[in-house]
Amino acid sequence: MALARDPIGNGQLEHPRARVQLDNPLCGDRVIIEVTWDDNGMLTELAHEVQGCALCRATASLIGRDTPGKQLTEIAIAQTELERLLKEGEEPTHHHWQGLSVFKPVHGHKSRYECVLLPFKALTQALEV
Amino acid sequence: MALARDPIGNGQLEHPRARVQLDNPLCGDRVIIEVTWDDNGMLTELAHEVQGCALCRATASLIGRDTPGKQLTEIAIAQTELERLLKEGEEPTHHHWQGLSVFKPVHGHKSRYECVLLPFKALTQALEV
Amino acid sequence: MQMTKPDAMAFDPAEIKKLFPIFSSHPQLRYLDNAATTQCPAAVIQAVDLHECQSRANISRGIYPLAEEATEAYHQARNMLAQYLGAQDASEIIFTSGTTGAINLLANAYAVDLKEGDEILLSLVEHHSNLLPWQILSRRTGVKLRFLPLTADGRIDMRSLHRLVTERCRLVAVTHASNVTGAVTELGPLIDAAHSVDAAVLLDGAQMAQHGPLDINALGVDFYALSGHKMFGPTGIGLLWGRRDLLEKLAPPFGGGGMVHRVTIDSFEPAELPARLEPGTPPIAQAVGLAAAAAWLMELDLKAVESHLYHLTGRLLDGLNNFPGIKLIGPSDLYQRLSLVSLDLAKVHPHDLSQIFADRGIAVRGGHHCAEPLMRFFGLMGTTRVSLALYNDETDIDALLLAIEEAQRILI
Amino acid sequence: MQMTKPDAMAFDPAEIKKLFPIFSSHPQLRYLDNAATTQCPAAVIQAVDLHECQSRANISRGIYPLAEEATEAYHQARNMLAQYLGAQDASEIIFTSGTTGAINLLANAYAVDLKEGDEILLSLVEHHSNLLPWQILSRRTGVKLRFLPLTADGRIDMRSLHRLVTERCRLVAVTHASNVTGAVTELGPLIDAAHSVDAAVLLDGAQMAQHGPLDINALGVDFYALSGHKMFGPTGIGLLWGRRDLLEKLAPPFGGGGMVHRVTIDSFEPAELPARLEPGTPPIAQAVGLAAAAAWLMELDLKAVESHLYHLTGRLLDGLNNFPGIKLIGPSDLYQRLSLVSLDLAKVHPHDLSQIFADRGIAVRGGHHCAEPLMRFFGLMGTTRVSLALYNDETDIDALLLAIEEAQRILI
Ligand SMILES: Cc1ncc(COP(=O)(O)O)c(C=O)c1O
Ligand SMILES: Cc1ncc(COP(=O)(O)O)c(C=O)c1O
Repeated sequence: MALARDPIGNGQLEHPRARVQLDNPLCGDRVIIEVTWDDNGMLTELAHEVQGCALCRATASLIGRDTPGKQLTEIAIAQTELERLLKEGEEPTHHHWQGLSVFKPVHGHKSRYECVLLPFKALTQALEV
Repeated sequence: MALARDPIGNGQLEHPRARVQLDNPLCGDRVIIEVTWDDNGMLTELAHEVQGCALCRATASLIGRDTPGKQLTEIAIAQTELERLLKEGEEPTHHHWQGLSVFKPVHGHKSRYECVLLPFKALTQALEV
Repeated sequence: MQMTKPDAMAFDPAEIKKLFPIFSSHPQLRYLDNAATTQCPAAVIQAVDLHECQSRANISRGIYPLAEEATEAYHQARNMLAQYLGAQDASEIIFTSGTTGAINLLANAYAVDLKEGDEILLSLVEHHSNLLPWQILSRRTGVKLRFLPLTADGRIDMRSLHRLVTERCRLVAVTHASNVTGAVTELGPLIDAAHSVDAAVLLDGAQMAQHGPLDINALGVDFYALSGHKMFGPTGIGLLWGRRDLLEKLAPPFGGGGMVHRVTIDSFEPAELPARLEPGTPPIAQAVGLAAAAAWLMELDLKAVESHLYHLTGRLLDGLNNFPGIKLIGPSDLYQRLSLVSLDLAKVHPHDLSQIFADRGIAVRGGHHCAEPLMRFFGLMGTTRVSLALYNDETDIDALLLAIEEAQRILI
Repeated sequence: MQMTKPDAMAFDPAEIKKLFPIFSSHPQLRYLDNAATTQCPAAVIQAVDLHECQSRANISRGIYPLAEEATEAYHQARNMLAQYLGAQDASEIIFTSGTTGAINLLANAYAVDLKEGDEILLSLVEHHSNLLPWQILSRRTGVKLRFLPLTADGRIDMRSLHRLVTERCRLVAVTHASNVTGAVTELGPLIDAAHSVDAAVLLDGAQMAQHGPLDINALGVDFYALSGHKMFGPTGIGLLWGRRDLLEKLAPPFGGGGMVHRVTIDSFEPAELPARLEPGTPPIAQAVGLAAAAAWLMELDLKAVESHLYHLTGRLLDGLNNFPGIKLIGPSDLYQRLSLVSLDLAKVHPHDLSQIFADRGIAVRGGHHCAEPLMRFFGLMGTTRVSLALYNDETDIDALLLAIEEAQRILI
């Protein structure tokens, strides 16, 4: 809830290297991710705008907090970890992504998975990883 | 069965005053009725060609036997009597049409009503009564 | 077989509820999503069962007793629905897969007749099912779509009617009652305007159908669409009703078995109504189920049901009006709306609110309700919709109001 | 949950028959009209019941547990049908109202792409449901229909294949097995010829579907259509399977709720497969029932069922060959045909023969079987069709043969 209430990384970038807008067709929620990375494959800056529910805002916020400074390859891992957490209820194992476990209570609520995943999908789509 | 086996009135007229072809969409059966009447409203000549089941052939045969010489108004009555016989099982009351009661066993077999009625429908359509 | 009707005072939702197996399986369920799907009484489930166990066969072409029984059952189902709609002529009832299927059938049939420049008039309140088929038609034929605007409280605004119903208008297709605002459409002026230019009127009756039998001729419309699953019947079935003279003019847009007089490899000669518009094996058992639902509804004391629903809706509206930050969507007059209420709770996403409800056993729906143009009109992402049916009671309303209180504590 | 499979010798139609409630209601019934509709096992009827009693809700948009359950049930039904067809990707399964619905869906989707002069290749054996939708398409777009001829015994004649599959051919749409001749279509050359000019291949699987799971990729076709009610499932449901890349190219021909990403009053952006081709509330409970039918079929020892049906079909053919004046329609080789036999009894109208059967509790079908061009090919008004399913036994065949003897006595 705290993540959702005080969004981290909300806003826009001046010169994003990539920008992706993604919609959740089921509820009409919308996420815009703007992101920049350097030539060593490190995510340097990220901003998001979310029209969505608390879960969606919380993921965006977590992304805003935890992804800058990470390698793009690690971010791809995060999405896999998150999907496994939601679908199988398995805690994240990668040390960078322990924070994802805040979403554990969503496991079993199938209709909400997409809410949590949407910002991550937008991000990995932007990064093309 | 006898009516169906030895069709009465099968064939074509040389100068029909009206000709109607009618199909039963359910089974593809086809009836052609050719008919002539005089200015006093009496049916003078009738011929039929039937591609159809025994019931259909039987009605055509009965028509071939019983309608020549009758007034057109009486023929309209016959169709009503026949429909009532099939649907309600009520014996024909009009003295000209006692012969229709051969179709009594069809009462209750809804899918066959159309087989019996088809030649009559073609006839009344030809006579426009 | 007419049951003795209980009088209005004696109407007891608890007794009604017992007729619905879902509430035996889920005794704690507070089902307030009846605009999406109503639940199914045992009488309907059993009618389908019985048909499948005792009378199952394909229809129309078999002459053995079982096929005659099945044909007769399908035929009687059509008669029952004709009675429910108040249609004199049962062959005006075309069974479809649902409201969406019915509207697509009509749109595709119309596509043959309409020309570029012809117009179809819709409204901004329409469900996607009464919008997208016309968009597709428009793309195909060049027909122009026009839209009736809405009043601030979400009713169709009739003031621009005479500007929008032009000489080129061929069809006015609007909802009988909205699945978001609950507003019941004012038909008189609409029908008069349409008929004055020889345009036909289609009503989307998806939401209205569950409220009891209609008098379709008194309504004065030309086409009517509804879904079984929204009137206590099975999924997979619905119908299009149309005035015979209009239906007869439609070229069958879909083809298949059972709808023809004669077929060659080049062309076919369609059969009479209703067969010509029902290609293929129809949803036979579902038609039997829908007829059972219609029969079940007609046995009820619908006056009592209506006052029960007004009472609950009033209690709900009163309760909601007590909350700060809640915006109600739709007409404020209780008697201009169905027993469904959409609300927007400031700063709370409809999904988060719905989740709080769900955690408390309350089933409501949050989102755009397949009416995105309407959401845009209200400047909302979505709403939370509470929709009632005859088995709901005061405790459902009170539990919902309590949950909103909790939601405001948790979420804001 | 895999049942222990009885071995081929132990296959017992009497035991199977007990699973079908219709035979408890009608113990004397000899049901030999399985090509029109198969009967429904209790497992299927109960699966639909259970869904309606325990999990009924609209799908995809609700977030309360009941809606999640219903969504999951629908989703699992799709998975089960994917498994039945051998499709790796369940979103290639588009639920429709039946085979007819599936073919009309495809024809209307194709209508957007095809141009005058393009060609569609059918055959003379097709059911009206795989003919009329293409005639309507042809009228709409100017696409030309061509027809594969038949061999004297009613199989599709492949000798003119290379003449008929031209560069302009966009689709070859033929039946997987005929509902009149029982002939199973030889696919190899057909698919090779079609693919050599980049034409897609649609199989009408209405008759084949009841004979057990398929390996759709091994078949090598591009689209497949089937009906629930002909594979022991409910009415009101069927499906169109298509290869993902082809389905993705189809513009949704029908519109409605649940199939879009975004909607404005002017246009919509369709959602992903399968939703984009399933507008409106789908036949949810019927999909659950169809999945139960597929699961039930997959539990059977289908090798044993097959030899049982070959045995009965052989007995039937042998018996019929003993009668003077009976002409059998279809391939003489038992292994090129399904367990259905059409016959023409000289001087006897199929309806009269069917009536004699009906009077003796035997259900068969007489008529043109919605295949008028085929009837014209054979120069017949209609045939009498005997179609078997796994619950039939030798006594059914023998009773039928006896009835023919009586018919010849009575009718000729
Ligand atoms: C070969 C064939 N194709 C198509 C159909 C149409 O199936 P349905 O009526 O279930 O849509 C049938 C059965 O009627 C059939 O036998
Ligand atoms: C007003 C309205 N129209 C049309 C529909 C579509 O009905 P169905 O999905 O049953 O085809 C619905 C419900 O979803 C509705 O509420």
